[in-house]
Amino acid sequence: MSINKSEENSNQDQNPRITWKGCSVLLDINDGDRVLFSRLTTGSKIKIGNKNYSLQPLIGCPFGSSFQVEDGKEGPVLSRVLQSTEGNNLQIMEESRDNRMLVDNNSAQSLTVEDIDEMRRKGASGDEIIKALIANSATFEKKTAFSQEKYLLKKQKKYAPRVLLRRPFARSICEAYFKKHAERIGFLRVDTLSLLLSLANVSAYSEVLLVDMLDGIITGAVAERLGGTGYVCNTYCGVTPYPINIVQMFNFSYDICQRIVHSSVAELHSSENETAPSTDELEDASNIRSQPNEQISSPSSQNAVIMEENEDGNMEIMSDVAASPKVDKGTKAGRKAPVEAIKLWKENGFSSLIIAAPNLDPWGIIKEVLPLLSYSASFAVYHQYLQPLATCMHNLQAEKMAIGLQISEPWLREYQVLPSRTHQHMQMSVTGGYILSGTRISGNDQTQTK
Amino acid sequence: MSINKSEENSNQDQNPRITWKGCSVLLDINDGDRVLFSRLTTGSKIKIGNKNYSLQPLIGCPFGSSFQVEDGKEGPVLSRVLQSTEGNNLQIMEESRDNRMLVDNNSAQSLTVEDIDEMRRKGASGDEIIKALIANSATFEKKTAFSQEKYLLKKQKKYAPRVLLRRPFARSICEAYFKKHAERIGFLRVDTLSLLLSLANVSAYSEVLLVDMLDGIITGAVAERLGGTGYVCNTYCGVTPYPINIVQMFNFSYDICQRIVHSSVAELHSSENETAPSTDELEDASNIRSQPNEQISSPSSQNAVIMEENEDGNMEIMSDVAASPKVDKGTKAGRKAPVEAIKLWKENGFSSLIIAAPNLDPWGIIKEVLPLLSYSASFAVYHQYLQPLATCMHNLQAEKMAIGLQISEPWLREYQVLPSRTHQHMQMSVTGGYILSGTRISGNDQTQTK
Amino acid sequence: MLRKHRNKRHLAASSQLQRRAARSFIDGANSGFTVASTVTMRCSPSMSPVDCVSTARIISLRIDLKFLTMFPFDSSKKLSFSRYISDGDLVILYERHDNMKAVKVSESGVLQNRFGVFKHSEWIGKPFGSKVFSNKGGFVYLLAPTAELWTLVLSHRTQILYIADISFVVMYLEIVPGCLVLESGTGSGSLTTSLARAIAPNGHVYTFDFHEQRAASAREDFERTGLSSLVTVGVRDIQGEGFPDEFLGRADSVFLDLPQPWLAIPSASKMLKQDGVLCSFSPCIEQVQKSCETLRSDFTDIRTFEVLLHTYEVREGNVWSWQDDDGSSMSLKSCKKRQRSTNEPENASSLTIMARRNGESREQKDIKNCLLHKVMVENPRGTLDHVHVSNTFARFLHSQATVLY
Amino acid sequence: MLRKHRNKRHLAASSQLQRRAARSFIDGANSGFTVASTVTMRCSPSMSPVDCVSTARIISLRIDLKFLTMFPFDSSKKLSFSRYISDGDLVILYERHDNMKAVKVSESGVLQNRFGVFKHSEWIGKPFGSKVFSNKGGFVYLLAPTAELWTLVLSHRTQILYIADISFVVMYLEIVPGCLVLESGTGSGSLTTSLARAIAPNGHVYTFDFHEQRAASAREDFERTGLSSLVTVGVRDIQGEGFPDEFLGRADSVFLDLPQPWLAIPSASKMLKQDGVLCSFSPCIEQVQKSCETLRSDFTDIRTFEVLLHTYEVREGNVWSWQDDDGSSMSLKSCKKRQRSTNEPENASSLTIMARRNGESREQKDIKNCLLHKVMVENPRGTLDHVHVSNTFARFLHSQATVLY
Repeated sequence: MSINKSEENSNQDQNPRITWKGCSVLLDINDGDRVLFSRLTTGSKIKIGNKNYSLQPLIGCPFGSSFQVEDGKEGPVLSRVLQSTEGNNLQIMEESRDNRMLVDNNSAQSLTVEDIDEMRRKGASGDEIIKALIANSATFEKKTAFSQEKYLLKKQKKYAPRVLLRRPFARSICEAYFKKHAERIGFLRVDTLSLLLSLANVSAYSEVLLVDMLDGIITGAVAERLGGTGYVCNTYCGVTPYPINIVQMFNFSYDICQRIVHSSVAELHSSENETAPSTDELEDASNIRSQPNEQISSPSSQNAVIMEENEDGNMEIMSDVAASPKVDKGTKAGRKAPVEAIKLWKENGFSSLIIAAPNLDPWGIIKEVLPLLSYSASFAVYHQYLQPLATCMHNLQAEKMAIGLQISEPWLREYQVLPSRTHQHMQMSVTGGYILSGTRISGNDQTQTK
Repeated sequence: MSINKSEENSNQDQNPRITWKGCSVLLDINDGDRVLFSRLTTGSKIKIGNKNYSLQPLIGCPFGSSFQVEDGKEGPVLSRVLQSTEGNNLQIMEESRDNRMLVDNNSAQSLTVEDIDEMRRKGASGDEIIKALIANSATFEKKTAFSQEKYLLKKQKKYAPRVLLRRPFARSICEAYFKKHAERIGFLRVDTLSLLLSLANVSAYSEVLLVDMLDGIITGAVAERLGGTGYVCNTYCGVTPYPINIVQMFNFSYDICQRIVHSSVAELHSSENETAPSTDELEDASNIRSQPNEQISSPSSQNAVIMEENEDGNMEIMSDVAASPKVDKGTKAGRKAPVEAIKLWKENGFSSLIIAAPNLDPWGIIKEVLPLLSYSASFAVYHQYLQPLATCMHNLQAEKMAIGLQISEPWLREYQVLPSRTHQHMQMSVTGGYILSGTRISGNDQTQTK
Repeated sequence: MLRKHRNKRHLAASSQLQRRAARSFIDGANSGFTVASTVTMRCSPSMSPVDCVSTARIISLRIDLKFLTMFPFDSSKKLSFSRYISDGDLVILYERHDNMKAVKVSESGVLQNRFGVFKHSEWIGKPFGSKVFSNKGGFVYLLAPTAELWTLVLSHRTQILYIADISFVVMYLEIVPGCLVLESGTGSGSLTTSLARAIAPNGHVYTFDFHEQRAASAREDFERTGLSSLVTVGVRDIQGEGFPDEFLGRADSVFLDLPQPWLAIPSASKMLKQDGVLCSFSPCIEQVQKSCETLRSDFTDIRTFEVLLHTYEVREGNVWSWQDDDGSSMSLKSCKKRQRSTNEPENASSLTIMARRNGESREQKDIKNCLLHKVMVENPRGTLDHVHVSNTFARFLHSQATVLY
Repeated sequence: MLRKHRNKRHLAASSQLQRRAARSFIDGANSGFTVASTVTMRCSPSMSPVDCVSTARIISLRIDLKFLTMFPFDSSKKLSFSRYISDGDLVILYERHDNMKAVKVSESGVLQNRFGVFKHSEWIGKPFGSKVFSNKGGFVYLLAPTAELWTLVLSHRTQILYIADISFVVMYLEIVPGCLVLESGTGSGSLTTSLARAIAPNGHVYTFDFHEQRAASAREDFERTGLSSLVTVGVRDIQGEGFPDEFLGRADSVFLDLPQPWLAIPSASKMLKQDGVLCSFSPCIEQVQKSCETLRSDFTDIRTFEVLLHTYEVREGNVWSWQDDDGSSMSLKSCKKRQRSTNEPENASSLTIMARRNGESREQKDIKNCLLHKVMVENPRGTLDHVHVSNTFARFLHSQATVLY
């Protein structure tokens, strides 16, 4: 398996479903209340409440494990919960009570803040504190199942926080960003991302051209699907590639990182009028570009720091990302595209194209980059607004550059399914954006090959 | 009660929930497969299958009644079903079977077409034929509950058609049109119509200004809400009011019809620069306008005929609408607005505004008619496309003509709720349109009154 | 549209009589209305005795024979109502779409908010819809109350969701002037206000809530909005006791918003006229399933709907061209900087008005020339808030036409 | 991306050997695969024995050692695959978005449709994506097959809905190259094709269907699309028997589309690796409720989603101005006439490109200058059709990450 194999290159016999020293993880605290990315090093810590916890106990645990806060001999530690945490042992019965009898006042709880502090000092666990709170609540038994559940959840979050160890995959990363910093990924929802990959026909050995201005979320998702085959080539207008910081959050192997490259649109077009570009020219361009290329690595680590500084308590990028042994020159994703790859792309064209540039006119981009695709190749353009895509689609039709054109708007809605309490949530977001997709065709009635 | 009172004017002690001779009804054949409007006269007939049925038995029945086809002594008749028709006495059990064992072939039914014809000739009822079909089906018992239900429904529609007598109300009329001829009402869905009425603050004694280019569906809905009070004034650019044929389908009394009037936008604006218009001028205008006014009645009856001709078997306007004793000069809705009403509107302004002109630029209309509203009056504009409303909203904001501006998109989704078979349908339509709503305000920082 | 007459404290003297009338209604009808002990009753000649229920807190308000009304329902007033603000009127102070307040105008009144101090006396005589200024030059708009504005005042932020449900319910229940409507529970009275608007001038809404306190607040609100002659609020456990027998076969429509609606459905079906419509409103599918099961015995045309409303944000935005972006990284971050520089040549972008679906119904801010991405950066938490709002809204409606033979 | 090698009938001679190999797999693994009696088996050296199941109908097709493939999964071919149409290639004939057909190119082949007669020989050597002409000058496009186009070919009109579900499932099941995926039932094989695309080049999809006939058709399709080395189709009652024991603890992801998924969940949980994901797809809420109940014992992170996709129609339209409409009634009817007259002055209307949400995913017709209402009149039945389509689509997805200790 390609992802597995790649892991094996760096970690002999590493099971990709168990964390290892230096791996990137997504920590979900209290069921999504806080989400943070981190690398598991011996020194890395997280702060929950007013205490710091070492992440050391997380190393070697399977992804999907849950941890709770405990007072160990040497201070507070994260301890793995081996029982399934669902349910909380609260028997949720069919709703029969209602809140007729319930008088809301604040005198219902006889346990004081001081009492709780005292319990903690004596080493009571979070669950014990919650049990005490229930026992000392005058209204808990009178509450409806709804209210009981709500009460328990609130107390559990406060007194017995849980940390869920998630595998950083395109799905979990996109969901985490969307939940906490949607603007950083241009409000791209996970279902929209999944559609972009499908509609652009991304598969192993694809040669994917990208305009990814969403900090690398699409680059990462495509690279994950390529599994160390093919190429994901980020292109850009001007001299500086767009940052792809999010790629660092995936546990990409060296093989996969090697497949993430960039090349300016000018470079990809350079031989448009020549039959073949001289290798020298290309090497030259490559050299010239190596400098700005070096520069991205610093802005990107700066960005990581900025992210941390901007942190609002809900999503954090651990500062040890840059210090991690994994982030060395070798495994760094986003190198300059190799000359021979560019040459082959010029000959054969790319097999897929995805554009996500929320603040730019999509037509201006697609008219430049669509000719870089091979005929019959699929493309997908994401935009937050409908109107620019409508204009873009109109132009593509008018210029007969593509067929199968379609603007689609993905919708996603989550349901709560619990006994007697099943109901739909609202759409996860009403700002899921729009996708223009289609297939590039050979120019109008021309049959000559590209 | 106002609607009741109005009915009483024409039909002494008439219960509005029971049909009377000459009343307008909506006939729903086979659960929405066909919907038709008719007036219940002694002569009116409908064709079901290849037979004509008199509507005479429907007179004096409560709205909501169901009828089935029977062979009476004097030929085929519609006979009222006194039992609730839900369920069909088929026990729908929890789904446990699946279609693993089912082999689809056409040899399952041993009853031939000739057998069925023979049964009919011998006077078998539709239900009897269906029972025979089930008894002679080799596969019925093996079918899943889903399939059994589907089979029964299909056979029932064919052999035992049902006619449901619906009260023609804004709700049922809008639903019927939307289902069968949505383009005639500009794809206005019933929930969108309901929002227009709310957002424009339509209530008894409202003075509602309308631009209704949806053949009168909005006019009718507003008049229903006014219940013989206030006014609904249709305005228009040029010399010819827009047709309001749909109003004929409501069972509006004389009182209510008197409240449905029209006046051109030029007329409503005529005194804009004068302090008060001379009564002569107005009378004059009224006289001039009486001719085109006369003309509408003929195009509108023509339209009724056209509707019938365009009939595609799914929705029909019975030709006896024009012949009905109710549709005389007196009760005809849509007369010219009385001079004194126009005068008062000029003084006080209208209290509500609704615009539904799907093929026109809404800004062009609203900039003309919004000044006819009183300050603090609510308005709502319906359009099928978002972009023209966005531009319109932008202009209203820029010119500080209104506050509380909001573009909303109504969504409606129906659910099937049946034991073990509960699921959502898709949105009733994805073309429900958009509404721009707001409140007119006094001009920028001016405090003088209109 | 706000009506106001100043026959103040006209009823003070006859309160004994009214209280007696009210009691006789309550006893005679055996309706289960619970009346607060310090109740004040009012009757106008045109009102049926059933109309006369009101509560304690009303005493502290100024009481008028003819009430302040949110919409006109007196035929003598048509086409002649004043649109000018008078002393005693209820006005809606509009700051923004999500910031409104109901205020009773009084000649000596003063309103203070973040914009400064507003004197009520300066408002009197101005038309509704006027912009009025504070001592500091800040301003608000004074609007005549409507059912929709009232809903916004009652509960901020979720209002637009309520409006979609309310409109659909009123339409689907086929409520027109003159109808008799039963409702339970009353809740905030938001739907009740719209039901009253639809049955005016000569119908009536009887609304019931189990909670005495909630019923009392609702009554107080109907006094403020002048709807007391159209709405009667009763305290009753409809799930346990059903609707009062006096409404047997008299209701045009019944609306249920109860945790266990199936318990109230048998009673509701007895109250409805032939072909009358019942609507039950439930958040959970299990409630809907049980209700539908119960409904199938007496009702036909059982349909279940979910109603949603999305709002759009309209902005005039620059769509930057990729080609003109030479040299600068057009990431979201760098665009933010770019937007700050106002010397950007206009030809580098095309200016268009764009609409984006909105999670929340916020006030539309003044149009600004801004980059598209600005819209995104401005609402970083829009999504989260939205999910929260939606939990309240995502409910089922199931509507039925009953056929009783 | 279509791969084609012409080592024809290479396997005919060794069919006896292969059949034996297949049987030994079936017996040894005790997997419950039912193999049709006239089965033909093929093995390539790189394939594990489990990969070798195929059926009777395949015999009639040309059999190649290296298969036609929908997407490349042979590492030696990267960056060097041909984009030119060859004899034996599978091409998608694109007439319109809702009218496509899969055709196998053969030198002597001829295609006849409403546009005329097309000779396959004229296609060979042209690049995929070319427009080709008939004897009458009619044309179609020849596209390389993709999972999405294949779905469109498999089932017209509902495709766009399937695409939304499929994409979401693949993403949520966290399927990447190398994964082992279990699926039941196979159905049309539409999802299977996308699963295969995601696990290629070195993973595998084991898909099971109760119906022998359906499994056989699916196998045939995977032969046509060249995916046989990535997909194995088994005939098995997963609800009754569970998944074969050989997959115990080996599956990265499990997908269930069964009438009673809760019966298959205990088995599915045994097949999954730690933190593996299960997805069950059900149309009715009762199925979802029962599944969730069953899932709660072994699974965490249980979530239920509904996925929708709306498409938009884009038109260049005239928004007529009211004022310029002097004298003619602008009802929908009269506008229709107006639209016919092409001499209409352009300045009477503003030309804009507008997008309208679409009920069906129809081919976008060429841009026309038309009145807005034309769009409306064109799809009078769009709404009805749409409701029909939706019944197929409106399903639940519930996805869970299992934690097995």
